[in-house]
Amino acid sequence: MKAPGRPSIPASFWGIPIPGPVALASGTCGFGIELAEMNLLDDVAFVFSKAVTPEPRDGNEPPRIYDTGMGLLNSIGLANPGIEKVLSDVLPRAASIGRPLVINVAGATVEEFARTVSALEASGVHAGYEVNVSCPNVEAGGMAFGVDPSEVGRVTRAVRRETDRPFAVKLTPNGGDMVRAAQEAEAAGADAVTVCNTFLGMKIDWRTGTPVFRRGVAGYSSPALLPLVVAGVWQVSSAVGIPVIASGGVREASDVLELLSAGASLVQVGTGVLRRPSLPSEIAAGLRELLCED
Amino acid sequence: MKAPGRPSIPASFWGIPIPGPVALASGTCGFGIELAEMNLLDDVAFVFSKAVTPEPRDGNEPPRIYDTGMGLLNSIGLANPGIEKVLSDVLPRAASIGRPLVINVAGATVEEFARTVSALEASGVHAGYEVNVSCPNVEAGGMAFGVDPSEVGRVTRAVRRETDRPFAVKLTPNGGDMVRAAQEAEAAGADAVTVCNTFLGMKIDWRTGTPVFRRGVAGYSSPALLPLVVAGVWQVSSAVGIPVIASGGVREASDVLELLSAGASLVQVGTGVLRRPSLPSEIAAGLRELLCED
Amino acid sequence: MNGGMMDESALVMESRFVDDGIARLVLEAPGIAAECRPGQFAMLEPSPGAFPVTRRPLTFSGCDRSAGTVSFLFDVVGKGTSLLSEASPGDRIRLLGPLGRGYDITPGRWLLIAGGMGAAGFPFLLSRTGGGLVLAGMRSSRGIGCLPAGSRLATEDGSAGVRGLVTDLLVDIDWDAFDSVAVCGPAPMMKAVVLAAPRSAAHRIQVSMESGMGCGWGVCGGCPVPSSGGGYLSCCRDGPVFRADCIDWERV
Amino acid sequence: MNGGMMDESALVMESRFVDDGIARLVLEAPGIAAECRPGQFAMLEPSPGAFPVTRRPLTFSGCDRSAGTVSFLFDVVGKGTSLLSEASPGDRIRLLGPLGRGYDITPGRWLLIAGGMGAAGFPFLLSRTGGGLVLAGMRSSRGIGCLPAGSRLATEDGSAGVRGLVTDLLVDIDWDAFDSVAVCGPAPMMKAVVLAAPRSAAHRIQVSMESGMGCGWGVCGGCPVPSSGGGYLSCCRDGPVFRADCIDWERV
Ligand SMILES: Cc1cc2nc3c(=O)[nH]c(=O)nc-3n(C[C@H](O)[C@H](O)[C@H](O)COP(=O)(O)OP(=O)(O)OC[C@H]3O[C@@H](n4cnc5c(N)ncnc54)[C@H](O)[C@@H]3O)c2cc1C
Ligand SMILES: Cc1cc2nc3c(=O)[nH]c(=O)nc-3n(C[C@H](O)[C@H](O)[C@H](O)COP(=O)(O)OP(=O)(O)OC[C@H]3O[C@@H](n4cnc5c(N)ncnc54)[C@H](O)[C@@H]3O)c2cc1C
Ligand SMILES: Cc1cc2nc3c(=O)[nH]c(=O)nc-3n(C[C@H](O)[C@H](O)[C@H](O)COP(=O)(O)O)c2cc1C
Ligand SMILES: Cc1cc2nc3c(=O)[nH]c(=O)nc-3n(C[C@H](O)[C@H](O)[C@H](O)COP(=O)(O)O)c2cc1C
Ligand code: FES
Ligand code: FES
Repeated sequence: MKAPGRPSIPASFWGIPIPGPVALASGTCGFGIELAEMNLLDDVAFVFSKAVTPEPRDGNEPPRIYDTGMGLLNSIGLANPGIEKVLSDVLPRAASIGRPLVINVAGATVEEFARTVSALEASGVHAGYEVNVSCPNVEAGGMAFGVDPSEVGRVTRAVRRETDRPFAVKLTPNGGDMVRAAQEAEAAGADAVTVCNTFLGMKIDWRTGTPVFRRGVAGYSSPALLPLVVAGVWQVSSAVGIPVIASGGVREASDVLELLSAGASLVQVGTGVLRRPSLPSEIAAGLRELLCED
Repeated sequence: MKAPGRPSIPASFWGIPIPGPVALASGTCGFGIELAEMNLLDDVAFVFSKAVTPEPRDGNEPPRIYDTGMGLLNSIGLANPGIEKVLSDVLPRAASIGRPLVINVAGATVEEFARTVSALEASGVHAGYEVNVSCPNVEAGGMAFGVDPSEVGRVTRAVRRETDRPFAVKLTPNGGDMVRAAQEAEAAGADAVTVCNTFLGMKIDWRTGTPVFRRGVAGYSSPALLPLVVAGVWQVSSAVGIPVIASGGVREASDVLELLSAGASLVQVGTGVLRRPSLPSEIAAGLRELLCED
Repeated sequence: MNGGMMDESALVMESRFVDDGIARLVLEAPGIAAECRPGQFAMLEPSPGAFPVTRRPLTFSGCDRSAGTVSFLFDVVGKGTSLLSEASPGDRIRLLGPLGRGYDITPGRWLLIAGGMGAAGFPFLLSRTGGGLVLAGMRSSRGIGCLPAGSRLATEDGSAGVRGLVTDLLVDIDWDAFDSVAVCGPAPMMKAVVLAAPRSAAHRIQVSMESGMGCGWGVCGGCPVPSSGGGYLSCCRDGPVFRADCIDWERV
Repeated sequence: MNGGMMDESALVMESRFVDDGIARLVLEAPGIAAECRPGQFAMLEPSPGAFPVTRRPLTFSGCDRSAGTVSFLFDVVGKGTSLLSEASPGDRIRLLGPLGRGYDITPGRWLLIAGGMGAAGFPFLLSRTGGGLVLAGMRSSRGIGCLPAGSRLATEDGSAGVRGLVTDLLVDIDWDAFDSVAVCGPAPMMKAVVLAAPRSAAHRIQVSMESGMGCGWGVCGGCPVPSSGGGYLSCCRDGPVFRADCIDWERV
């Protein structure tokens, strides 16, 4: 969509006016309700919700979080109340957050992705979807789809059939060819791709010889991964015509400008918001300063 | 080879007795000559040389190095004097380093890999090879092989035909399935796999909108990547019977123990040695301390 | 629950080691001091730099509303607590709070049972309950200076109080003499206490649970506590203080 | 070339800002002080922590063998130099050196030409050549306190010396009056000086080149300098000081 080059601050995304390029990443802001209560959504372009699956999921056994000091490992496992409760309890409350909401959806089969989206169509609260074919923390589904470009195409087509709302496909950096996956998503009708979900990481307690997490591997996020995400956004944005949403490693305004330079049309912040709920506003201030002095 | 679990310190590798599990990674120690002059090889198990290609290579245009503050981007581009000069000038000097030398070889075609190894067989100085199908910094060859498991198999078979010395195949984490690549390497006769080369990363100067490096992407290394390497070693060592050599993110003794726990039989240090030439000895002291107190 | 949370850039008023590896921090955070209740906690940012990437949860150990200060008492166990212990008066530390549900403070007689650093929050709790009997189990005499005066003590090495575990102190306890029981410490210790208590007391016992925390304000899903109703409760949002019978102790 | 390098844990003797954004460090490193020569450099570790991941190269600005100290003068431009400038006396900084080839110090009259912080190494050089004429080009008067006394000066903003570039000072120079010429500064400035010099002087000009450095001791291949013979020379091993006619200025 956007050629890499000097960054310009987008005024809209998917036709919706936005106050700046920063969006909240899935799984690190709930449905935006907590931040809305704190009046911290002013500088947020879009809210990407926690993943929703057809049935309620308890999520993985504890522990689910480990901060190595240099990055965060998480093994949440798509804990969520399921479509029914989301429709009856969560979305009505999210209706008042005042920012466009994108629902992140996941499933164990192509049919489950389609069913989730189809059921959520009953709500008028959200602006679109983010199709999560890249969750590293569940056995079936999740990343298994993302690493196979043709599976990405199948899921995308199935979702496209269910909705006219715009949706993004969230890619995985964990094996497989992210550029080809993005091209498949585009060909199958996606309105954007998100580059990318967390990286497969692992922490082992050498004194016992056992991994900290029950599933062994977990999803890893860190500001030190930014160069990997910049490379991914650059490669994908050079290969597709749909907008690229950057996700990963953002900590400050210059990171956002670098990702826009790499070809992103929107930039998500995740782990950084867990630590600083006011990060989007801090970044907005930083952007004003950098673009002014420049 | 080794089941993941409580780490034990290996006493030998490829049948060669070693003082500990720490080896020097390719491209960050030359041929060990500088460190030998400083008497800093005492605690080094193996020296993995800078990559050698059939013809001399000037390497990439500057800049070649960028420290983001959280990690190192390099775009060296296999700069090396070529087989002929390596045989005539370098290896005779490396003969006296007193530690087993493994020559890292690269090529643009399967034939070039075979030709390099075949030519180097003339020397008796080195103990084996590391086949670099994973260099992110050259257009032809390098990583192009590594991302395709069947190409990894082809290169491995071609090298196997040329030598009876042991060799490792060095895998890439940049797309493709590292576990399948390792299995292909094993089936084709490799004596070990190295997990893994640098990650594809990129730095863009947003003020100009242009990448710092001419080739755009570069190879990225950082201690913050350790969890990714631990996950890779764990997955690969669970899937193959040959030894796994860990490479990436090691900074201190506990990192080495974690990688041994993940199933590694040898652990390389690269970027850390650029900064601290005495790192192997510092780690050896750290290992003694940790294993004692434990 | 966390709608009223604030993110204050708190001034360090006092920072010192009170015992080997135990640090005390007093921070000026008037907004949080005005709102926080015993059993609630704050997320402290160990460094203004990039690393570590998450904050660290600490229980309020004390709160002086008129001075606008809150205090924390903590074991230095890793990178985050080590950085926090290195703060100097005059530095600033980002403080997110108050977070979670604290103790349900009802009138009557209180029994407080601590394991190790679990006693950190008791001074604040006692200031609101108007007192109570404190039982504490420690590994050694390290940290006994942090216990409220008059605490009954058991140490594993016998260096102070009786030799044994805190559960050994429970044998003399008449549970019916207390209207509320607060328990805070390592999970196995809390489990042992709850199992040692008569079934009839379970609904009067409040336990303060621990869990690794990614956010502390309810959005990351990182802090599950096994629920007696099946599935998980959220430690940071539904807790950290729970009624003992809400927890599935089998899965703790 | 770097076989004699040492990695010393150097004590910070002095650390201060000598001008806006210009820091001076004096480090006690007796081994390195005993060996280093003008034009050589050291790699300084900005922090004992994990980040940044590489050291930073700085030219020796001075060396006191009897005191066992070396000094550095540097612009604070990024993370690494900023951390170095924050060191306090009593801290320790890891110092790898001496590295590279310094100036070929032959007897006779010396002309020293600096651009900006390129003058950092001149005090040390002058102490070994027994003096010389110094020409310096600066952006403004910031940093002129770092120049050797008696330097002829050009500033871009005209705030000190003549208004203009250092090359403007060259018009009066009789190149044949000097046996050796040392040039140090940003690459475009050095290129302009070399191009302005008569061809006959080229072999008498020594230039001190800069390059990003991964190691500083010859193993990473990260510091290429375009060679007039084709291909690249290594800045840290073959340089950083080169004869001007060894460099391919077209590719600089
Ligand atoms: C609500 C709440 C209140 C608390 N209040 C107090 C208090 O008042 N005083 C006090 O001393 N402590 C308190 N704690 C505990 C305190 O938060 C931790 O000790 C602190 O976060 C450790 O951080 P660190 O960076 O120093 O250690 P880290 O480096 O993060 O880890 C310390 C140790 O814990 C291990 N570890 C860390 N995370 C995990 C995990 N997920 N699974 C397994 N092992 C892990 C590490 O391996 C290491 O051994 C509280 C915790 C909670 C949840
Ligand atoms: C042999 C030698 C001797 C030196 N001696 C001195 C001296 O005596 N005094 C002195 O002031 N300086 C000297 N320098 C320069 C000094 O090493 C650098 O200024 C320093 O390394 C910058 O580190 P930093 O972490 O502060 O900046 P960084 O954060 O690393 O970068 C500072 C700036 O440079 C840019 N940059 C960094 N690397 C690259 C790259 N590869 N390509 C493009 N841009 C890049 C960054 O974008 C940033 O704007 C010397 C350099 C060499 C090679
Ligand atoms: C605790 C946690 C939970 C997450 N949950 C989800 C999720 O449910 N769905 C999803 O697509 N991504 C999820 N992610 C990934 C983030 O949305 C984001 O893509 C990733 O963390 C990289 O961005 P960051 O570096 O800014 O955190 C989660 C990340 C974290 C840290
Ligand atoms: C400057 C530099 C040059 C490298 N050159 C090579 C090389 O020639 N061949 C190779 O297989 N790997 C090369 N690598 C990769 C390292 O051998 C190592 O696998 C990688 O850096 C990860 O380890 P580390 O985190 O300890 O640095 C290079 C790495 C760096 C930083
Ligand atoms: S710590 Fe994030 S939800 Fe509780
Ligand atoms: S800086 Fe590493 S070779 Fe010169």
